[in-house]
Amino acid sequence: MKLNPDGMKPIYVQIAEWLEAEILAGNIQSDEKMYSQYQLAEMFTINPATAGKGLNLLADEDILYKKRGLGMFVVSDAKERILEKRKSQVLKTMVMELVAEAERLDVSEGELLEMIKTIQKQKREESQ
Amino acid sequence: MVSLFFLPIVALIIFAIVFLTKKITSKGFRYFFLGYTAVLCLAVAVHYAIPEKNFNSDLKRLTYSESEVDLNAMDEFYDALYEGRIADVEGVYVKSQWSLEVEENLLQVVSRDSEGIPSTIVAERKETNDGVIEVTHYTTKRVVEGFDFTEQIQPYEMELADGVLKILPPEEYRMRIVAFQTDFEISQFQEGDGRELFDDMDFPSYGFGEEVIYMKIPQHLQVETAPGVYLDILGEEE
Amino acid sequence: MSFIEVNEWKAAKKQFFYKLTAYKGFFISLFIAQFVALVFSYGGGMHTSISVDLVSLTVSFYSGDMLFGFTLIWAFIVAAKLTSENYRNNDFSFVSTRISSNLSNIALIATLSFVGSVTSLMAGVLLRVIVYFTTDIGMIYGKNYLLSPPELLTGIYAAFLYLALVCAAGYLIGAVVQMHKVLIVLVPAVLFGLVSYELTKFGTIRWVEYFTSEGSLLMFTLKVISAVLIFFAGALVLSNRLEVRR
Amino acid sequence: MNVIECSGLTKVYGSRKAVNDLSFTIAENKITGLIGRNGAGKTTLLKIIAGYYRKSAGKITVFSKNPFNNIQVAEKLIFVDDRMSFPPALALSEILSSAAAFYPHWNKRIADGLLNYFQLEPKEKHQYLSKGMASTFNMIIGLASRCPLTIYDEPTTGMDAAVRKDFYRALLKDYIEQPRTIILSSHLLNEIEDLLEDVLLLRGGSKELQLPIAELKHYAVGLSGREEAFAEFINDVDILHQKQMGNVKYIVVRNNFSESLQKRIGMSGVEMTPVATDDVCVYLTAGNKGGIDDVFHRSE
Repeated sequence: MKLNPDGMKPIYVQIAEWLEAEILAGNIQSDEKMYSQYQLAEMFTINPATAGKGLNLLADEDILYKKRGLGMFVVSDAKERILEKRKSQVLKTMVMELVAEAERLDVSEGELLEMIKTIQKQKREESQ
Repeated sequence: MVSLFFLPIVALIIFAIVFLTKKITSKGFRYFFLGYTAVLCLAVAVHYAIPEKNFNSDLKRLTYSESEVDLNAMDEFYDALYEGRIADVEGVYVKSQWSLEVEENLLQVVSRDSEGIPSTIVAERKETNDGVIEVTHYTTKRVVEGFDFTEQIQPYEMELADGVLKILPPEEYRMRIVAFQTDFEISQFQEGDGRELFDDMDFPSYGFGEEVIYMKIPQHLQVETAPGVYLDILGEEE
Repeated sequence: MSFIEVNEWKAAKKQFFYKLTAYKGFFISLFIAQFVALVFSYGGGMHTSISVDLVSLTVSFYSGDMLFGFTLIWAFIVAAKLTSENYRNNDFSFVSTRISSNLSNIALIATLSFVGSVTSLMAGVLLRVIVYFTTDIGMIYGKNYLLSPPELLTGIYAAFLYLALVCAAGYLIGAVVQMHKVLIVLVPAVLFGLVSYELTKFGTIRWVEYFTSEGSLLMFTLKVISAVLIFFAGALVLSNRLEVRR
Repeated sequence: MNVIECSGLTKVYGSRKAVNDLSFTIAENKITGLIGRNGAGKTTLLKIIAGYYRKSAGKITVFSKNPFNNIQVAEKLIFVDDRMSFPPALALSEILSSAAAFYPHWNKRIADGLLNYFQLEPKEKHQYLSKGMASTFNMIIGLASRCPLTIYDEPTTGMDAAVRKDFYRALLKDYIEQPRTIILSSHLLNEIEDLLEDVLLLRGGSKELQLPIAELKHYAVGLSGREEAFAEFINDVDILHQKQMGNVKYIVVRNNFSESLQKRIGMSGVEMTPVATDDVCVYLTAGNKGGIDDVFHRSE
């Protein structure tokens, strides 16, 4: 992964998201030790404090837990929590934007729901 | 006593040079530094290995007390000369003597062509007409800048033929010496010595010395001189 | 001196050893200057001829004056150079304060004066040895030829003091000149004016004679040391106000 | 513990105030970016910190001491810029071994390794190096000295992009190995942004802001839409930058909108976008709100 310094997201958020992706992909298993802030700092050439902030973000969301003197570890239900979080937060903001855009374009609620259903159907057919 | 005082200074200098060489981190520069100081140290060693007796003792300069007699002789020289007692003055030496026979009645005194005679010529008439000219070259010490050249100066040559007396002065005695001036940072702390090499003596700094060619001539001999040759006959001043 | 901290002495010591190698050019230029002076002294010895009656005496004089003169000029230039902006900035690339920078310069100047005095006197001896081996020994007038060890050491000692004096003067003048661009022209002009005034009015430069006419080694030492202290203190005060590395 | 504390710091040159009433602190073992335009007073400030310049007024302490001409401060810091000067007689390797004598934490392994990596000839003389090479060499000294306070003033002057990248990485790795207080000055933020923990932004010799880099991302927000649509939201906010694009106006304002207000803005058809930190700095240090465009507007 390459960090995008010009991107609109702060680096520590990008770090947190990258770590989530690592967990989702199974590269780091439950109860396994997470990268330290210094490892992350080195991997991405970023300030260790920034890396630490990314880790803390995940700790605050109970995806990581601290073992005194040993570092951060992945909680056992990390994957579920990440998925849950993305559902509740990421999807929600997306929907909000979607609704706002629909209003601007004068798309009624019914039409919008119809569009969503059509796309879901298309996707299902493609994957079959 | 003196050496005891200077020994620690010498030790300090040696120590300092060794210390500096050690502290120099650049290799090339260290060799350069060492090389230069080594040459200089060698020079000092050689310098002190030169025995003092190697130096020409003829180049010893006279001191005032050594030349007192000679200076007195200088003072008295002309008085004694014209009073006819030059031979009796202490400090006046006979450099050479000639006895010449002349048959003619007229003597011409000449030198080399177009050359004068540097010294005074004085003649004294004898009581007799024996046809013999007795010539004596009297001189005091010849000292220039304190160096005694009396011995080095060659004698005059005299040739008498057909009534012509040729007086030939010797070649100029040339000497070159090499002298060192003490560095001013040393002489500043010495008793007024060494800096002005020849300004240190009480005698005429330039040099001194008188000489005369003294002739005793037969009573009736007539004397003529060539231009540039001056001859005084005692009692016959013009 | 209580206003200098222990750490400052330590830094100065490090800087001194740094400068010893970093400014090796100073030593090399000294040796070259002395070599040139040696060649001039040997080749261009002063000759005087005296011709009296039947004697002609030619005296060739040699002396170490040019060696020491060159060394003095070198010392002045080197000391003044040390105060220039480039040299000061060199100090401040690494740990330094103005005081440690000055202290290490003074130590360097003392070392240079020491090396300059020892080598210039010894080069004078080298000149004597060269003359000895290249001249008919019968012609060498022995009186001043042999430099006795006490004479040599007195010379080294006095030369060291002279060099320290000239260095301190150069260092102070350099420090003054650094204060403002105008002074680069002004200071030499004033000095030149002073010298010519002294020469026309008194026929000598009194503040030079103050040192050169002192016949007592002890008094000379005291005079030089006090002058050197005053010069260095002045330079220290001036440079302590300077901002470095513009 | 704070390594640098200063309050009301002022440096006057003639009638110009190069540093003007500056107050800030820098905590231990952080990498701080000192950002500002040319002439913002970055170098003057850093040289006061390094003890080279005397302050005109105010108070400054570095390691709890006034830095000017202070050996105890000088021992703990190194100041690296492209005007570092070394005796011309010394070869690069000699400069390094000399530097080692001055710094108790000197890391010879890193010094030699970097010299080799950047293909600097040990026998070369410093004054014959190209600008970029000299900067690289100075940077090596700054890294290897491992001083508790390391100041880099525009360290990458003349370096090409690849070397700059290596430099930042070397700086970071060495910092991880041996954490220390580092100040990195630059007129550009984007290249060094990732390395920094804090940013100190100067403008005209004064402090514009001092923030952790993460907060700088949230510091400002860009709004675009029809002017009348967001007129109601921007009555009492600082406008940092504005630009007219056809009927659409883009303005950058300080981001102190409440969550609910943000939602209302979103609903009103005004597009809200984050602003890159680099741009934030440019806007904050710009002479006027309209940027270069203003000059042309006025002349119309």
